[in-house]
Amino acid sequence: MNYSTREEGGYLVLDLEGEVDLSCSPDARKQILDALAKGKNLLVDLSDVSYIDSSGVASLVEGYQTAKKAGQKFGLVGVSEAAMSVLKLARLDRVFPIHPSVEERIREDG
Amino acid sequence: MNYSTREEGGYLVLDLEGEVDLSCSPDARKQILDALAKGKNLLVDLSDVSYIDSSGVASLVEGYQTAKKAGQKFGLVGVSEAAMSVLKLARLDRVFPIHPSVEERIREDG
Amino acid sequence: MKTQKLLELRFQASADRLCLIRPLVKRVAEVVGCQGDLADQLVLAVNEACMNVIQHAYKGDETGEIVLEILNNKKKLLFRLKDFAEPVDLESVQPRDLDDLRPGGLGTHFIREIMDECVMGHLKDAQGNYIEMIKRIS
Amino acid sequence: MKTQKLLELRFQASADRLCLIRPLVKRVAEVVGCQGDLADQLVLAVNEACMNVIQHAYKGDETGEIVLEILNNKKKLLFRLKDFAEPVDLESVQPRDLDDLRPGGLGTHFIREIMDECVMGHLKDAQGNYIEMIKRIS
Ligand SMILES: Nc1ncnc2c1ncn2[C@@H]1O[C@H](COP(=O)(O)OP(=O)(O)O)[C@@H](O)[C@H]1O
Ligand SMILES: Nc1ncnc2c1ncn2[C@@H]1O[C@H](COP(=O)(O)OP(=O)(O)O)[C@@H](O)[C@H]1O
Repeated sequence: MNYSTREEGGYLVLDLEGEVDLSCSPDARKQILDALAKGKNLLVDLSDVSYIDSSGVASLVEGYQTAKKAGQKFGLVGVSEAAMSVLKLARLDRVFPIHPSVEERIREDG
Repeated sequence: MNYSTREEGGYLVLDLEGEVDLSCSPDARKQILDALAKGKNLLVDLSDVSYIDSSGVASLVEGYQTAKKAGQKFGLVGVSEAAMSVLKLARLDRVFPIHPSVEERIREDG
Repeated sequence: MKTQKLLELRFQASADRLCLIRPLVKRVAEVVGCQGDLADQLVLAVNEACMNVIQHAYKGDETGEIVLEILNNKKKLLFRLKDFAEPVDLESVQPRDLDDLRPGGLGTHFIREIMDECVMGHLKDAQGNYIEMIKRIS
Repeated sequence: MKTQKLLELRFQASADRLCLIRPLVKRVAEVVGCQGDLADQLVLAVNEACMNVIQHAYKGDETGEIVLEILNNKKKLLFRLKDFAEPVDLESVQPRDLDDLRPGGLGTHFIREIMDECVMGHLKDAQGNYIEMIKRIS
């Protein structure tokens, strides 16, 4: 897994790339929780995620819940097919706010 | 491995597709030798070959030598990168007549 | 067609082995006729079972050994995972209620959703546990 | 980094197992830093060594078992292939002269071209043979 971050329209966007599995999900979790601890609104871009397992999904759930409690915005954008089919298996595709792109999310925020 | 044949400009063209390894190279060999036994001029199209091992290469060598003895034409066309790098390792890239396509081979035959 | 063992893999209970095993499981799935999404799901299920052994059976002890046997016949594909850790409490292996949103508790759910049969037990001839996961092939 | 065993594979000496093993070898190669063409070459070399065991050590007896161990450290990647066939005449394992064009005789040439070191021998603790192939990682 590789990751990078960028700022866009009031969000910190965390780009995850490659395979998000048990060997690197603690890393992904740290990136997510660190960003939220800094008070950022966070979008996680999953467009280049070729594989994600339950430990990666757990990091996203933790991010979602942490943001909710703190009153920060959180969401997923550009979810790849591979990631989406795992989210669907977990019935999380209707729990997370999911948008095709950062732009769409910002547009919907209004 | 899958294969199919077609006739083009006086040649029988044998299209090999996928992985040509020990589990199917006897099949490839049979197709090649059968075509030559029928007196055909033969081109083997390797554009969709994703992998070829020494047993697959051996079938090509046997075809080349059989054709030569019988005075029939033989050659490779559209050799994929994967196949070409194996032919190079075997120093066969300068032994086999190789052309980018059936059309080019026919043009060069004149 | 009789049941045959396609292959057996042995590796340490370490998360960095998982990425090596996934492409093999995917190819096995494809070769026996599970294409596309189904092949990916089988990869996920086997991966989750390995993760559970790493995290719960061996509790993070990376010196533990995992054995993955893959068998098939015309009708099914069988993944048998063995560990040599202390016998686990089989009753405790339960997915979380999906409506009770919390991080974790998804692995066993994935396995049960994806596989047609799934049995866990204790090894008979050694200390350890096994999980057998069967996918019917149509 | 000490030498570690990445994994061990066991499978029958049958040609239809080869396609299952290639994606695993490719991923191992990539993970230790061999990209693109080099990863493909390592796949070819390991495949050729397995073919030789199937064809020459076990002489087509598909009940024979092959063990592939993959080890690495910071400097090299080691593939060790073991069979339990009759001890082979090590002197006879020779590539053909490449200028003497004939079908066959390329496998050992591929292995020697691709690998940095290659040693064959007889097993000490059982009947059988091994081949160790080492690729230095830069
Ligand atoms: N192989 C195993 N050995 C021991 N306990 C297990 C094993 N697999 C699952 N469990 C138990 O079942 C629970 C649920 O597992 P799972 O659904 O995979 O979620 P998670 O691993 O995230 O907790 C685990 O928390 C653990 O207590
Ligand atoms: N694992 C092996 N066991 C026994 N003999 C072998 C083995 N590998 C290679 N050989 C011998 O070396 C020869 C050359 O092998 P190789 O270059 O792979 O070409 P081929 O397999 O096409 O003959 C073989 O014909 C065989 O006699």
